[in-house]
Amino acid sequence: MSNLTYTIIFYLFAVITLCSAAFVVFSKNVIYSAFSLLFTFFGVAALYVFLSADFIAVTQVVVYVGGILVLLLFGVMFTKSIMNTEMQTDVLHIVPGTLILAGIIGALLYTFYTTHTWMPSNKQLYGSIVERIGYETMSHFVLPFEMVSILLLAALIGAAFLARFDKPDKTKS
Amino acid sequence: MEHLIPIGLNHYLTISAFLFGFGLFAVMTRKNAIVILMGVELILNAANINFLAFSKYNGGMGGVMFSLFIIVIAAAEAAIALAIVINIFKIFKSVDVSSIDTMKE
Amino acid sequence: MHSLIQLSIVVLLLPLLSFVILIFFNRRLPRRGDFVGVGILGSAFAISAYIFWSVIVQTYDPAFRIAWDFTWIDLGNVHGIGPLQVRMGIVIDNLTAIMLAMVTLISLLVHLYSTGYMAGDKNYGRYFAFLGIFTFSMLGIVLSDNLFSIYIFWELVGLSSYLLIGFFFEKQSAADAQKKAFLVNRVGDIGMWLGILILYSQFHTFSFEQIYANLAAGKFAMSNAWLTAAGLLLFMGCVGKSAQFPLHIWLPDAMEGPTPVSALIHAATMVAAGVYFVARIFVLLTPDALHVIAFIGAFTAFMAATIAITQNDIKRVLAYSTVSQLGYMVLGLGVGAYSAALFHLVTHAFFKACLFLGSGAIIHAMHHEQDMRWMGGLRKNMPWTFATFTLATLALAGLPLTSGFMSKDAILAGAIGFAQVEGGGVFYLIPALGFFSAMLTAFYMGRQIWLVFFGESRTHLKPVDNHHHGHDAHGAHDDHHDAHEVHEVSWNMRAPLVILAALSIFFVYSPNPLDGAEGWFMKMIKTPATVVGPANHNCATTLVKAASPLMAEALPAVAAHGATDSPAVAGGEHATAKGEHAFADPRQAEIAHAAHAAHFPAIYISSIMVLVGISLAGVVFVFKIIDPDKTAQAIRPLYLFSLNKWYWDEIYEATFIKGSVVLSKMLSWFDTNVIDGMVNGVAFLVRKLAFANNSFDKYVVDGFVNFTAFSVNTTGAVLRKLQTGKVQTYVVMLLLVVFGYFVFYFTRLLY
Amino acid sequence: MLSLIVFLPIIAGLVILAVPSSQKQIIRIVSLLAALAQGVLAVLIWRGYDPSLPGITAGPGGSPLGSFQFVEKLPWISLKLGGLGSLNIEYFLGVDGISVTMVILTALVSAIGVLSSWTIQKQVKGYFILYNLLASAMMGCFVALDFFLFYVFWELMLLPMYFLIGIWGGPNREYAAIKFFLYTLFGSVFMLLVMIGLYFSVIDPVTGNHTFSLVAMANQANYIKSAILGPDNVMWRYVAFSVLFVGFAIKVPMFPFHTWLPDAHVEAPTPISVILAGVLLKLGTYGMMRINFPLFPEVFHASLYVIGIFGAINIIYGAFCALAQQDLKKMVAYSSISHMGYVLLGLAAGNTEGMVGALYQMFNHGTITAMLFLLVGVIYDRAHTRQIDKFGGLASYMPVYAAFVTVAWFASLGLPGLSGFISEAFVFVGAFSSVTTRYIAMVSVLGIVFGAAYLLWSLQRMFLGQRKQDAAYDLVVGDDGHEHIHFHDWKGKLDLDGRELTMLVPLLVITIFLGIYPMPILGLITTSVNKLVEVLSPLAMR
Repeated sequence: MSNLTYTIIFYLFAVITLCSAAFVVFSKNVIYSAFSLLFTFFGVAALYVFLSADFIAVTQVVVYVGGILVLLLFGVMFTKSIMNTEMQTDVLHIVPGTLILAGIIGALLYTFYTTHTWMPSNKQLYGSIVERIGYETMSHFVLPFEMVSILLLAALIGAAFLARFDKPDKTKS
Repeated sequence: MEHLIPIGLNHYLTISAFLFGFGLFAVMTRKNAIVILMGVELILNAANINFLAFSKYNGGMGGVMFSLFIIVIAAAEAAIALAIVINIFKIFKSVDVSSIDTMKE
Repeated sequence: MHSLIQLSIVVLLLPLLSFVILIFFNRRLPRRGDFVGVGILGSAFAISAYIFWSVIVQTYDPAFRIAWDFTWIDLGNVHGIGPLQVRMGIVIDNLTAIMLAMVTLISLLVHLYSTGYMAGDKNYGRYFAFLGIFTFSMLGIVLSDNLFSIYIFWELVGLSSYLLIGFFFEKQSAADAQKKAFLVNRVGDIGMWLGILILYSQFHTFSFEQIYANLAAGKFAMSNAWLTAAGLLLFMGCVGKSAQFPLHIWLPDAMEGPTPVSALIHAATMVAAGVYFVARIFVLLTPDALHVIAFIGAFTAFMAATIAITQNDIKRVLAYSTVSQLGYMVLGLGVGAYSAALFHLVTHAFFKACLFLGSGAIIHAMHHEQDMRWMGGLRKNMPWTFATFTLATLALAGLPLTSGFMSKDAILAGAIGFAQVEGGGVFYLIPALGFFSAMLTAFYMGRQIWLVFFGESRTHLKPVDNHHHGHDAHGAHDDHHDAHEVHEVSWNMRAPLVILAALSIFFVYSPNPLDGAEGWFMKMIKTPATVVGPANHNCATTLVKAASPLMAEALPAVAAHGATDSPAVAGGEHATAKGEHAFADPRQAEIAHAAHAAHFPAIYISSIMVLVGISLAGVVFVFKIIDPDKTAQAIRPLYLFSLNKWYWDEIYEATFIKGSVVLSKMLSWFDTNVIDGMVNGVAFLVRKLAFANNSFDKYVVDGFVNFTAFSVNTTGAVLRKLQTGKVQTYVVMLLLVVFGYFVFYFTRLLY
Repeated sequence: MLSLIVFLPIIAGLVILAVPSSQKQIIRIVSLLAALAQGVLAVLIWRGYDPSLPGITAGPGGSPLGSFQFVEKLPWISLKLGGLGSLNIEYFLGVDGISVTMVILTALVSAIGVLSSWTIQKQVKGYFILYNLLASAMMGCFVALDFFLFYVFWELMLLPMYFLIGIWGGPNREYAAIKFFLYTLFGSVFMLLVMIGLYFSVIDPVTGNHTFSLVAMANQANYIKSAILGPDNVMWRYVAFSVLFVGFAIKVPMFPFHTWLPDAHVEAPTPISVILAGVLLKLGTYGMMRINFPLFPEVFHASLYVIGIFGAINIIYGAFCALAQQDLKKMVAYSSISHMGYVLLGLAAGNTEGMVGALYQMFNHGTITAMLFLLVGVIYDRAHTRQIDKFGGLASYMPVYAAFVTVAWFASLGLPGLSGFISEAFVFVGAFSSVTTRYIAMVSVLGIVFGAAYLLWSLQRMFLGQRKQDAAYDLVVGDDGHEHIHFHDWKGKLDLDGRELTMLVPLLVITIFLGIYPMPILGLITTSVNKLVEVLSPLAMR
C-alpha cells in the first residue's frame, strides 16, 4: 500500500466522518441524524485503524454502532412514536452557536498549527497493539479497568431503573 | 499533492476539532434531547481521536487505554442519558429541552 | 523694749479688750456695760497722757523716736532674695504721741457723751463695743511703723466706720450710707494698696524706716514716674479716708450714724487718719505728686465750702465743713506746709468734735430734729451748748485768738509761699481757693449759728408729714416726743463740750495768738527730709547739688519775689536763724522760707476774708438786708448746684454704680447664656452628633447594607432574565466565556 | 499614719454597711467618729511634721524619696508588658508643706461636713457611705505621691460626688450632677494621657525603671532626653502642660470652665457644697502645684502671663457675676470662682510671696467658704428659699446669725484681721513683685472693691433695713410684746442652734486666729514653697 493510496483512503474516511457528522448536526430530522451518526462512527473507526488502534476501532464499531446507536435509535423511535409528532427538531441560539462553533474550531486549529512542540517522536505505534492492550489492562490499568466495569454495571442497572415505567400516581408523588 | 502525502498528527487533530465543534454545536443549538446526546457522542469521539493520535505519535499506551475507557464510559453515559431522556419525556411529555425550564424557579 | 512702747501696746489693746468684753457680755453687765467702755478708755487716755507727757513735755526733742518690731510672718529663705520676713512694729515719735493723746481723749469724751446721747437704745451695749474697736483701729494706724499694718488698721477703721455708720441699720438710708462709706473707702484703699505694692516690689519690706533708707540710697529701680505714682496711689488711701475729691461723697451720707459717732470718726479721728498717713509718707512724695495733692486739697476745700452754704441739715453743714477743712490739711501737705497741716489736723479735731457733739446736743434736745430751718432761738434754752458751739465755730471760721486761726493761717501762708516758689501762675489758684473757702466757711458757720441759736423758735413751721417720718427710726425716743420743751443736756454730755471748747483756744498751743509757729506743736513736728533721692528725682536733696535744673528754674521766681540770697543759702539761713528747720531739701527750705515771709500777708488776707464772710452772714441772716430765699431764686441754678452737692452722687450713681450693675448684669447674662450656653451647646452638639451618628448608622451604614442588598436584588432581577432555566443557554454562556478567554489568550500571545 | 487617715472613712463606710439602715443615729455617729478620728490624726500629723524639710522633689545627693515625711512606699502593681517594658505602680504616700496644709483642711472640712449632714433624712445609709468614700478619696489625693495612685483617688472622688449631688440635691440635680461629672471627666481623660506619656519619659534613678513617682518626675534630671515628654520634645511638653492645666483648671474652676460650679453648688445639699467649695476646688490648684508646674517648669515659666490673665479674669468676672445673682448660694458660688482666681494669680506670680499667698488662700478659702455655705444652708433650712430679695431686716431678729454672717462675709471680702486678708495680700504682693504679672495685679485689685460690693449689697438686702413685703417669713408679736419673725414650717430654734454653732464656731475661731497670727499654717508651707519656687525658677532649669 503506497503512501498515496494510504493518503487517499485517509481523506476519504475523513470526509465521510466529517460530512456525516455535519449532517448529524445540521439535519432537521432526528432519524436522519441517527442514521448519519452510523457513518460517522464507522469513519471514526476507520481513522482508529489508521492510528494503529485496530482493537479500539473494533470496539468502537461494536459499542457505538452496535450499542449506543441502537440505543439512540430506540430512544428516538420510542419517544416519537408515542408523541406522534414530527421527527424534526428546532434549533435555538443559532447565531451564538455558529459564532462559537467557528471560534472554537478556529481557535483549536490555530493552536494545533502553531504549536510546534507536538512534533511526533520517533517512537511510534506500529502494527497491532491488541496484545499490548491486554497486557496494559491487566497490569497498569487494572484498577481503572475494574472501576469502569463496576461503573458500567451500575450505569446499566441505573438506566434500567430510571427507564422503567412507573405508574402515573407514583410519578406524581 | 505532495504536501498531502505525509498524514501527520495535525490531520487527525483537525478532524477531531471539527468533530468536537459539530458536537458542541449540536449540544448548544438542538432542542431535541436525543440530538444533544448525539452531539455528546461526537465530542467523545473527537476526544478519542485525539487520544489515539497522540498515543500513536508518542508511542505510549496511555492514550489507547484511555480511549478504551472512554468508550466504555460513553456506553454507560448513553444508557443513563437515554433513561433520563425517557424519564423527562414521561414527566414533561416532551424531549424538547427548551421547554424544560424548571431550573428557572 | 522701751517702757513707752509697752505702754503704747497697752493703750492699743485696751479698746480691743473693751470691744471683746462688750460684744460678748454687754447684755449680762449692768447698764449694758457702758462703764466698761468709759473706764477702759479713761485708762487708755491716762496712759496716753503719760506718754504725751513723757515725749512732748519731758523730752521735748523734735527728733524723738523710738521703735520696736517683731517678726509676724517668716517666709524663710526665699529664692533669689534671701531670708524674708514681714515684721510688725510700733513707732513712737512726737506726732504719734500727740495723735495718741488726741485720739484717746476724743474717744473718751465721745464715750462719755454717748452715755447720755445713746441712753435707751436697744443696742446700747453693742454701740460701745463698736466704739472700742474703732478706737483700737485708729490707734493701730497711729502706732504703726510699717505700711502693711497701717493698711490692716486702715481697713479695720473702714470696718468700724461701717458698723458705726450703719448702727441704725433698720433705717434704709443708714444701711445705704454704711455700704457707701465702706465701698468708697475701699476704692481709695486699693489705690493705697497698689502704692504699697510698688514700694514692696522694690524693697521687699513694708517698714517705713527701711523703705525710706532704701529710697534715700537711690535703690528704687523703677522710673521716677513710678515713684510719683506710688506717692499718688498711697495718697488715694487718704483721698478715700479723708473724703477728698473725688471720693468725698461718703462722708456727708455717713451722718446717718449716731451723732457722737460723727464727732468721733467723721470729724476728729478717722478722717484725720488720711492726713496722718500722708504725713507719714510725706518724705517719699515727689514734687509732682505734691502738686496733685495740693490741687486736690484746694479744690476739695472750695467745693465742700460751696456745698455747705446751702445745706439745711445741721450735721450736713458740719460734714461739708469737715470735708472742706480736710481739704485744707491736704492742701497744706501738698504745698509742703507739713507742720501746719498737722497742726490744723489737731486743732480741727478738737473744735470739730466740739461742733458735732454740740449739734448732737441740739439734736438730742430737739428730739432728733436735724433741720436748721425748724430750729432757732436755742441760745436761751441751751446756754452751755451755745457758748461752746460758738467758740468752736469761731475756731472753725478762723478768727484770731482761736486755735483754728493759727493753724489755718499757717497753711495759707505755706500756700502763698508755695505758689511763689513754684513760679506763680496757676499755683496761685491754691492760696486763692484757700482764702475764698475761708470766707465761705465764715459765712456758712455764721448762718448756722444764727439759724440755730438766734431768732425765734421755728419748730411749729415744720410740715407734719416730714416730722413723723423722721422719728420712726427712733422708736425709743418717741415717748417723750410730744413735749416740745427744749432744755440743756445733762452733765455727761455737757462736760465733753466744755473740754473740747477749751482746747479750741490759742493758748493751749502757742503763747502768741497770731503765730502758731511759736507754739510747742510746730516746734515738735518738723518737716522731715525728703528721701526721694537724686538718682531718680530731678530735685536735688543736698546743698551740694543745688544747681540742678529745677533750681535753675526756681531761681528767677525767688529773685522776683525779692529774695536776694540764693535759695540754698536762704534755706540754710532760715535753718540756722531759727535753729530748727534743717531742711535737707532746698525746695522745702525755700517754701518754708517763703511761707515764713508770707505769714503776715496771710494773716491779713484771711482775717479780712473771715470778716467779710461773717458780715455777709450777718447781712443776710441777721439784718435781712438780703433775703436769702430771693437770692436763692435769683441764682437758682447755682443754688441748686450747691444744694445738690454739685450732683456728684447723681454722677456716680449714673456712671460707676449703674455701670457696675449693668456690667454685672451683662456679664451674668454672658455667663449663663454664652459661656454656659457654649457648654450646653457643646453638650447639645454632642447629643446632636450622637443623633447624627445614630442617623448615620441608620441611614448610611445600614443604608449601605440595604443598598448592597438592593443592588444585588436589582442585579439579580436583571440577571434572572438570563436565567432561562435552559441548560443550553448556560452552555452558550459558558462557552462564550471560554471563547472570550481564548480571545484574551490570543491577544496576549500577539503582543 | 497616712494610710490610716486616708482609709479611715472607708472603714467607717464598711462599718455603716453592716448597720441596718433604720439605725440612722448610729450611722451618723459612726461617720462622726471617723471624721473626728481623722481630725485627731491630722493634728498628730501637723504636730509631727517637721517644717524645716522642703519636700517637693528629691534633690541630687539626698534620699531618693526626697524630704517627704510620713512616707509609705510599697510596690502595688508590677506588670510585665513585653516589648513596652514593665508597668510599675507604687503605693506611695507622703506629705510635704503643700500637702500637709491640705490634709489638715480636708480633715477639718470633712468633720464639719459630717455635722452638717445631720439633717439629711433621705437614705441616710447610702448617703454616709458615699460621703465617707468621698472623704477618703479627697484625702488620698492630697497624700498620694504616685501619679497613678493620685489619678485613682482623683477618679474615685468623682463617683460619690456624682451621686451625692444627683440623689440628695435640689430640683435640677441630675443636670448639675451630669454637668459636674462630664466636666471633670473631660479633664481627667487628658490627665491620663499625660500621665502615661510622663511614665514613659521618666526613669527612677534608683531602680532604673520607668516610674509614676511624682518625686522622681519633679526632678528634670530624671527625664529621658528624647522621650515623648523629655526635655528635647519641646512641643509635646507644651501640649502636655496645657492639657494637664486644663484638666486641673476645670476643677479650680477657671474661666471659661467654671460653669459647672454654680449649678453644682445650687443643686448640692449644704454639706456637699461645703465639701465641694472647701476641698474639691483646692484639688485643682493643688494639682497644679504638685504636678503641673514642677513637672514642666520651663513651660510654666513661659505661660505665667496666661495663667495670670486667667486669674484676673476669674477674680473680676466672678465678682461681677456674683454681683448680679439673686440666689444667695449662687452668689457665694461665684464668689468662690472669684477667690480661686486669687489662687491662680498667686501661682502665676511664680515667687514665694505669691505662692505662699496662693496656698494660704486655698486653706483660707476652704474654711471661709465652708462657713459661707453653712450659713446659706442655715437660712435655707428655715426659709426654704435663697432669694436675696425675700429677706430683709433679719439682723434685728436673728442677731447671732447676723453676726456670724457679717464676720464670714467680711472674711470673704478680705478684711484684715481675718485670714482671707493675709492670703489675698500675699497674692497681690507676689503678683505685683513679679514683673510678668505686675499689670495683671494692678487690674485684679479691682476685685477687692467688687468683692466688697456684692457681699455688702447682699448683706444689706438680707439683714439690714426692715422686713420686706414679700419676705419669706412672717412678723409676729411674741408673749413679751416684742416683734419676732416666724418661718413657715420651721420648728427649730429661730437663731442658730447648738449643732450649727458647733460647726460654725471652730471655723470662725480658725478664721480669726489665722488672720491675726498666720504662722501656724504659714510656718508649715514656707519651706516647701521656697523649694518649689526654686525648682520652678529659670536658674534651676537646664
